[in-house]
Amino acid sequence: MSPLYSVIHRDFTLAMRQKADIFQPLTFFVLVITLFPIGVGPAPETLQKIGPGVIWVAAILSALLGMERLFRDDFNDGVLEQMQLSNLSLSWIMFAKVMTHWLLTIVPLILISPLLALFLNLTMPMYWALLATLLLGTPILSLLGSIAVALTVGLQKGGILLSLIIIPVFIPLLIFATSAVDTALFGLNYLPQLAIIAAMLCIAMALTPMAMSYAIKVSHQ
Amino acid sequence: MAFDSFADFIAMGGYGFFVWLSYGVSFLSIVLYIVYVKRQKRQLTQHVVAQQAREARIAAAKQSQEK
Amino acid sequence: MFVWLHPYAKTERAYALCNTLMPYFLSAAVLGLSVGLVWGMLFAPSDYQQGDSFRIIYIHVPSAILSMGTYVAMAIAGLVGLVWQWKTAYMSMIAMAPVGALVCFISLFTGAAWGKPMWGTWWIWDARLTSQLILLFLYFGVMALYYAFSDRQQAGKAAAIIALIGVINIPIIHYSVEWWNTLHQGSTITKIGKPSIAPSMKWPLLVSIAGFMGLIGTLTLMQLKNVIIERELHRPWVKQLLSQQETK
Amino acid sequence: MDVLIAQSLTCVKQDRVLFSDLDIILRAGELVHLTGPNGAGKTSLLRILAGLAQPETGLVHTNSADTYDVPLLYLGHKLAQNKHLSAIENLTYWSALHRVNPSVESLYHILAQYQLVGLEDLPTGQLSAGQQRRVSLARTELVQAPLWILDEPYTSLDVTGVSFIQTRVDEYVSRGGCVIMTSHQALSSSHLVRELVLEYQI
Repeated sequence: MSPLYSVIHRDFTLAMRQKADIFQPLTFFVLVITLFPIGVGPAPETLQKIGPGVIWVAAILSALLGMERLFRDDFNDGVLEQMQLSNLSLSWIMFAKVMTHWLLTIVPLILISPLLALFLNLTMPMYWALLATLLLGTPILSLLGSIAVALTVGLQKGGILLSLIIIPVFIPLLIFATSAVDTALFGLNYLPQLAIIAAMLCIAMALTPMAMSYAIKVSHQ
Repeated sequence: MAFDSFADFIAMGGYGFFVWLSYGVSFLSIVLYIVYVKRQKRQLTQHVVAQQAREARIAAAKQSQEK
Repeated sequence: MFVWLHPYAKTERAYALCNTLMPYFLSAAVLGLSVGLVWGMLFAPSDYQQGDSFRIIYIHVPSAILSMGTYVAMAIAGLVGLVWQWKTAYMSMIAMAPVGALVCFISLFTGAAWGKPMWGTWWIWDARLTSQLILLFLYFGVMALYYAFSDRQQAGKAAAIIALIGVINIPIIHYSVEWWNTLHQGSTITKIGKPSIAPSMKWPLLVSIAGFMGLIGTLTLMQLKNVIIERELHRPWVKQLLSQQETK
Repeated sequence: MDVLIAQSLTCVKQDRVLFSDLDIILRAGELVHLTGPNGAGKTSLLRILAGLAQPETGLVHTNSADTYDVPLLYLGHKLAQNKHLSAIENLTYWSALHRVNPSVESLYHILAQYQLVGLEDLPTGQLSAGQQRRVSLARTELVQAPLWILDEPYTSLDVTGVSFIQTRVDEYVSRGGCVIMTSHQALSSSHLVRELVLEYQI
């Protein structure tokens, strides 16, 4: 069995045995979005205007919520130590773990997004734009967020600290993603925004695995 | 000199409140920060002095025991 | 190349260096700020559009520019710490963080106080103010992470990583916020201090920027001395130094 | 043959110097017992030797000959097994990380040696502390390593368990392996035990 495959296989098995870890962020995501029509009123135009922003903010929050446990169990029971000592590069293991986590916790959010688009009265072109930004943008959330997770994994009060240190970094992503959806509302070309998000994704993919493995080593000091 | 009188200078062409508020708050926050740093330093010093006093007491207690 | 710096990786030497450098920074701060601010407040002509309210520029712009500059300097210190494993680099990094946050706060406050007469409201999601606010959060993040660790060496490394991520993001944040701002508000709002500035206004500004640099240097050195003492509390030289100061 | 050379190690934790200028050379066929009071830095030293932690100063050099799978095997306080996965799953995963692929039959066989018959496919969370420790120690059978670093391997093992592990260690040392371990009990080994004492420093 190839080592990386076994990392992915193990995380899938574990997730299947603890389904709450998948469903809790998902439920949270839907709940937060349900709060907005109740909070700001059900006028369709208002909802359409705030819709993209609301969905993206909720996605960021629930991604952070789900990510907090990404390395915690492995840290506490010592599996991370053994990963560090294995003859596999720690960056690759981390990258595989984060991508598996993305598949398991974020992809369900993307799958449920048609429903939310309906809730928030998004038009069809807006929905396609939203889908594209979510597909390209949420891996960035996972990759960057996991650096912060790796740094705070050894701390008792990691949860809020994690959000505090990483949310400011997500702001450019939020700007480009929501503006792509807004542009789609007017039937304009939103490829530039998507291209920028894709560029950010490429940079994140290139740099974060290294930073993650260094962060894990710092946490293990 | 851009102002004719001291009152003019204070009034800042009608914007006096905002200008002096900015300058005042900036100055105040810098001063407060310096006070904070000085206090931090004093606390550290007191910590060290207390520690040394403690060590001296332990040494004295040991000596009187030996006698 | 950096061999001559190596002795300062020792904390005692670094502390002595702080004391040596302090007077220079302090005099730069006092001289620069008093000349720059008096010049700006008293002698610079008033703006034909904004009247005398533009005089806030002499604190707002230096603090805005230098709060970003301080963040970059902080990240460089963090990088030096990560690469060469210097304790003192982490110490100077974390000494810069509260000073940078303070300067960032000043720029935000003066921005708001300038905005009130200009825009009629204290807060507006202007591009510069927004990115300044995000910068303040980045500072808070670095400090929060640093002080969450009980082992200072670990804390330094972790905070350095976050500072580096932040510094890579600062330009992205800056330009994306600027773009976002034009997208949502068009050009209805005049950006403060943006168009070319008359030399009679510019020179005092440059002098007060230099003064602010001195001020930031002074405050950082003061904080750094405390950070060094706190880290090395158990070392004999610190004990001796502090008990001497106490008896004085 | 030197398996591991450590030069002038200094470790500082929470601004307390645990040890300074420590030189250690571990040779093949040697059993080293690391002792010292609580808080002397035994675990920190083992983690530094394993390469999990960086010393304040000093260097650790491991001699990784090509005939081995890994330069060293480290079993720490933490058992490194997920409690939702079975012993077999945990060991398979761990082996894959170290690029060895034992067959499932061989894993059953090894676990039987460690008196874990019938517990192989239960989630390890349902096993007792001693049984979990045995699963963790069964890793020593899976990879070829010139050095074992064992941190309190006897914790929560019963008497038979302790003597079984001791025979395993003895066999390994006779085959030319090197073991450095901590334990609160004296080691009753057929080999000469080198004692390495860490003093508690204030």
